[in-house]
Amino acid sequence: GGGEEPAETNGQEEETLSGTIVIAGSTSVQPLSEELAAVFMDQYPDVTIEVQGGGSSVGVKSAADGIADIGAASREIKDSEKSLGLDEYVIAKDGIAVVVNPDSNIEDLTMEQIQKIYTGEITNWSAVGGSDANIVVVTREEGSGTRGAFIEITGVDGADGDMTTENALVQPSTGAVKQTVATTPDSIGYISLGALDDTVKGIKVEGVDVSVDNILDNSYKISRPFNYLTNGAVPEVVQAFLDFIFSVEGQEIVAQEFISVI
Amino acid sequence: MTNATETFELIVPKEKKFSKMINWKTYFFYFFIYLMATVTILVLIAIIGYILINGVLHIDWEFLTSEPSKMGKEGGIYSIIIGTLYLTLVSVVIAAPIGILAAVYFTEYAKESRWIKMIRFGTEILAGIPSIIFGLFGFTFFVIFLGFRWSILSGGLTLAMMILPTLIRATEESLKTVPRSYREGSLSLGATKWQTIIKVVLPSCLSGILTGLILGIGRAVGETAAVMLTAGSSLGVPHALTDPARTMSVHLYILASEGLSREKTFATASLLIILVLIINMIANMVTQRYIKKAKA
Amino acid sequence: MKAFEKAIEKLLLICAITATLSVVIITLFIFKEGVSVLKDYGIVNFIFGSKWSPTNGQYGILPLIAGSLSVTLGALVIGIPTGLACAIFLSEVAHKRSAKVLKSAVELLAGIPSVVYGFFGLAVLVPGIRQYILPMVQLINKDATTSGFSILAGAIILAIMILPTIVSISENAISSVPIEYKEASLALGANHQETITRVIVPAAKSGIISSIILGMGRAIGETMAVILITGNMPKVPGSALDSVATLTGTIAMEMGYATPEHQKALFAVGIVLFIMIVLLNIAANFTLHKLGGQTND
Amino acid sequence: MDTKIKIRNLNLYYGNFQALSDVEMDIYDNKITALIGPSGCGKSTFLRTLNRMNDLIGSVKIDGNVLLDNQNIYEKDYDVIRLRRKIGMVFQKPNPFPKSIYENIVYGPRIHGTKEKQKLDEIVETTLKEVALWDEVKDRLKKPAMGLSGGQQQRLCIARCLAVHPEIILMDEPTSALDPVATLRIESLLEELVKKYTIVIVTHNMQQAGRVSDYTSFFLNGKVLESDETDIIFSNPNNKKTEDYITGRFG
Amino acid sequence: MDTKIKIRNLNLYYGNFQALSDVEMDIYDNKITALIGPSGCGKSTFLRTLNRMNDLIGSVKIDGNVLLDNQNIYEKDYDVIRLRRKIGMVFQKPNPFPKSIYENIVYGPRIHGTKEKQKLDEIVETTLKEVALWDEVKDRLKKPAMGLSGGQQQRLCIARCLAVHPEIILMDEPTSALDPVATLRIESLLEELVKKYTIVIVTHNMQQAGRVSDYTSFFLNGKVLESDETDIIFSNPNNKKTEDYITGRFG
Ligand SMILES: Nc1ncnc2c1ncn2[C@@H]1O[C@H](COP(=O)(O)OP(=O)(O)OP(=O)(O)O)[C@@H](O)[C@H]1O
Ligand SMILES: Nc1ncnc2c1ncn2[C@@H]1O[C@H](COP(=O)(O)OP(=O)(O)OP(=O)(O)O)[C@@H](O)[C@H]1O
Ligand SMILES: [Mg+2]
Ligand SMILES: [Mg+2]
Repeated sequence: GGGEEPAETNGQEEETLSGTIVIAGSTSVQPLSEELAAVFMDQYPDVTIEVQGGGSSVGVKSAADGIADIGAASREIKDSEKSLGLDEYVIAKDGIAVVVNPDSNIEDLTMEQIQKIYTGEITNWSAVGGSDANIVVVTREEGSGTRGAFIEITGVDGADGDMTTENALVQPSTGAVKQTVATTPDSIGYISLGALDDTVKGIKVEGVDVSVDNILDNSYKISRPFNYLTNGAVPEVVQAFLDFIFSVEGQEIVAQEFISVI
Repeated sequence: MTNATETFELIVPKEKKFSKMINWKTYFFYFFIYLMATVTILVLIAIIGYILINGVLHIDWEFLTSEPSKMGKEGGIYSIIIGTLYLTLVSVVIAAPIGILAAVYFTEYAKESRWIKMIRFGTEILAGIPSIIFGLFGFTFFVIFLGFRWSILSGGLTLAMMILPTLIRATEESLKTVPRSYREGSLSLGATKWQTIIKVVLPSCLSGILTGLILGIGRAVGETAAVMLTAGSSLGVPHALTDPARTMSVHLYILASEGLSREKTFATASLLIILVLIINMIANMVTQRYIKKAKA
Repeated sequence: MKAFEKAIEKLLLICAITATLSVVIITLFIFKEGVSVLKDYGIVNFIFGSKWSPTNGQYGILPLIAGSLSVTLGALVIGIPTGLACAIFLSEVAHKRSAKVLKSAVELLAGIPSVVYGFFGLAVLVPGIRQYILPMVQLINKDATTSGFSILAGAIILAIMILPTIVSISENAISSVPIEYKEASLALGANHQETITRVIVPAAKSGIISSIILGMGRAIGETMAVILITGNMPKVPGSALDSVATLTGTIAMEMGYATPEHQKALFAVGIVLFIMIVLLNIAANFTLHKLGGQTND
Repeated sequence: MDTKIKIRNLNLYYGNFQALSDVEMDIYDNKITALIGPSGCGKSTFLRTLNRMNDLIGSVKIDGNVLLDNQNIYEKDYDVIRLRRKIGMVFQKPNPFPKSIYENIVYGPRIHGTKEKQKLDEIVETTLKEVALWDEVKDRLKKPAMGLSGGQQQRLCIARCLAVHPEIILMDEPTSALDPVATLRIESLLEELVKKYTIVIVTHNMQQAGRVSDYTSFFLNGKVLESDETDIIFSNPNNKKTEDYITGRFG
Repeated sequence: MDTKIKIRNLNLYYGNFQALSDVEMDIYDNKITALIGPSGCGKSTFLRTLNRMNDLIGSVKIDGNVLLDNQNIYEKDYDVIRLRRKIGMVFQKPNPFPKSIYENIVYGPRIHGTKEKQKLDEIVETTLKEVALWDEVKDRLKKPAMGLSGGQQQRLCIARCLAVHPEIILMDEPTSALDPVATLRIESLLEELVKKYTIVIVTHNMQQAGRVSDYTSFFLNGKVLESDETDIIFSNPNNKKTEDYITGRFG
């Protein structure tokens, strides 16, 4: 990390900064939290940051219950959770790439096509210009932040709620979706932009490539927030960590794999 | 049945036919048995072979001694090995005395009353509860209700509950193999019941108990769902009972399901299998010695 | 002295009660979390509702029950004959030395963490079903399709996982059939195979059945392996090649991301699972008691 | 008087331990031969060589000849299954199968191919009558055999053995687990059976040997020390050790 | 001649089954009392009431009096541990602990508080000499007791029992698992021991009872049919059944 210079300045100003921060929650946010924590702990050797997984709702619950200082969630906070009175910080954004099996000849889909595929209206690739083969739809589990964002933006989340077809395979993580799509012919799925690699084929949505720039300029539509949640007044050390995240340096770390919020 | 030679002649031709008929059944029977035994062995070789072939080469000193970074995508699994050891140790230290003493109670003291039947039934139920339920329970009870947070303590207590039935059962079985004559011999010399248990019964079934312990360790090492919900999945090296830890099984699950790094996944899986192999070998050795001793 | 002995006995009793106490506390806590959903949603709706869609507030776990049962049943169909054959092989057919090797090999299967099985199933079995099994099935039923994530995949992996339970307990039961029975049968001129199928196995049936019941418990309760290979599709399946979601898999998968209401529903699923296991145990005890009463005495 | 079985020069080893040395004996048709001797002298081992039950034990090595109707049963292609049909065996502890009384008796005939219900019923009735058990159990043929008393179980085991039409019956201390009354019943049954079958019986009870047997062989340390008509052995043994044993000086 | 134990009106039930009915007996100081009778008649059960070993079995119910030195051992606060020190027991199958020869013998004394090495060594030597085992094992005291032969193991068990200084020794068929030579050694050992101890012995072997015992009691179906000096019982029994049993008519 390039924390050499700030480390010295900060070190002079706040030599006394010490304590333990527990972050818990979404596993999607976990790698980023760990990265941020590593750099922060380099700067303040007396600070320990424990990063826990568990899932978004564990993040919400543990922040509310005070088990964790910071709860991490990779989805919007639900109305039912808003009542808990937690403070929300969007620390990063994550693009969601629509991916198909590498052998597929599909290059581009419209939002409407994606919606119809995921609601089960379109079940054959020939309807969207592909070969005559049944579509294998792969989605994330109920409650997943990625799924929540995806269905909302693509309109799968209709008037009657989540309309995802019953015939979708459900996989419990980004990696599992990626692996499934990579090895299953005629499949389609969606994964975090950070996880996109050449084992699967990322396609254009409405003619726009999925990339950080296209998300920043809002031409690529499918993305979701990474939230940090705190409960009431926070200890000095937690505040310092939050400040660090929203500093230029912190957001540089964010930008390595995700999308900066400033 | 009048004369031997007569019957002799009568039976021979008949029997030839039967034995032909019976032979077909018999051949099929043995064919099926051998086939299934072979299939089982092949499956075992396939699973272990597949994982070891893909993973063993990625295990090196570096991998074993460096700490993981980026969720385990890079670096080694040092802190995870430590976490696994810690958690297993804690769960065994909690469960072993309780399990062994409970088994002693069941075999040596309990009379067949309705109460004892209920307590026994409880133990059986505990053995059948799926690990995910232990996870749910550990999470709500130890982590949240008792405020132990994600920690080796929460995980260890949860795992201890999980391996308790295994320990009780194994100890009970080995206690039952202690001949009654040892107990009678001791009691007839004026020893009390407890003296008899401590000085004669337990020492002569020590290796049976040890086998049970090792089985319990195996179960603790292999558990994923319950550990993830109670000990957490933090990557740091744990220093205290109140620190969270990630075990190898949890790490493997995260690596496999997040698809972080194929190499590290296979390497971790291989290491886990090797560990289990070693545990099994120790258990076998102990049992062998036990059998030898029992025979002597 | 007497007081000391009494105190020791009390201490041991406390240890013995711990296990039961654990069950009580577990029950209490799982119920405390989950029972409100059962009450609000209605037990009948919950258990017989055919749509599991928690984000839409639909908590019907019929598809999950169907999923768990079908995978378990499949595992038993594959695992029982295989396990029993192995047990007979070990105790009656194999030479002592090879039996020892095979036995520790099977026990090794028990020691392998379930995640490893899931991982293996994901990497080998799922594609295998798609590539080799599907074409075979299509010879009979042209319309058959599968992604490979299926009941079949789950059943095979679970069958392998319950094999050690079935083999080792059945083997014990078979080996402990008194040698007198075997001798009596052979002395009557029965051959080895007849002796096994007509005398030894029937005499060991209570042990064999308890091994099956334990295996069944393990199959229903298995979580991590199943998540990775059954496709987790909460839909009542039509064939062995369909994907299903299981009770345990759904809990493990959705727990992390669930909203509070959803989380309670998952605890309620846990209650159902718990009750299923307890019923299974009671049924097991009952059957064994009945069988035991017949064979002994 | 015909010799049914001729044993010549028989040696048997359990691994390195020689359990039988140079045993020679004749077993006569339609007679009761008793084998006596102290515990561990090899009586059971010897008995089990006659129907090759020792084949079951891996470490056993046997040499010598056992001629049944002048054919060596240890010949290479000898049909062991047929041998065991011809030579029935009754064990020390009654060992009925955990099945019904009826099933216990028809087990052998079924194995050997008898299927017709009527025939099986007939076999059950005849054999149970032969062992004088019919009246006691005829109303509970379908009940578990384990529910019978020890003496009844032993008679059932004898009936089970008769059901496959053996020519010879081997009995290894068949009354040692029974009470006096049951013992006497079995003894009088033996007297009936010997009219049709050849019987070899191992016993610890000198008086029993004296009462029921026609011939007696005395075993010691794997050797046959003396073998003769029972009256002679008991009244006028050749060997001092036989006398000591019979008079209870040891054993 | 003193009476060491007086048994009066003793009844014992295993659950609903009455195993002993109205047993009355006197056991005399420094004499050997033999208990004989057919299998299952209650000899072992009776023997085990004398040191309250039956307490271990849950379903047992006992009434009646067993007076040891005129004190009822079934009294409420009677100290069972002391009772069992006073009344040693030797079992049918030799049952040394899976420990060394030395450890086997010092087990009792240690339990009862003797700690000094020197004293323990002394006990080992005296008791082993008493059972005539010292010369055979003095060089291998630290070796496992399981390595001894059956007869040696049985003598070790007797030594182990002597090491806690009992007054009475109960023996339940102590030679039935032994070969003739070992049996004779134990029998001659009994003759030595009876000079210092009171001995009660169960045996199946009539001749053994005749040879070693001073008094004999004949059990049948849980009752004492006859009890008298051994010579009288053997030469001139009162009861027809006793005679039948002794002459081997049954059992
Ligand atoms: N399977 C075996 N392996 C090794 N040795 C054996 C085996 N069976 C018996 N022996 C030994 O062979 C000898 C003869 O045993 P056997 O059972 O024939 O004696 P027995 O005369 O029938 O005695 P008992 O009257 O106690 O039944 C004994 O020394 C015994 O220990
Ligand atoms: N624990 C028990 N529970 C129930 N019944 C028992 C128990 N122990 C013995 N019996 C019964 O009590 C009766 C007397 O048994 P006991 O062992 O005293 O006979 P024994 O004379 O010693 O016979 P043996 O000569 O065979 O040793 C028998 O009918 C036996 O079945
Ligand atoms: Mg024998
Ligand atoms: Mg007895």
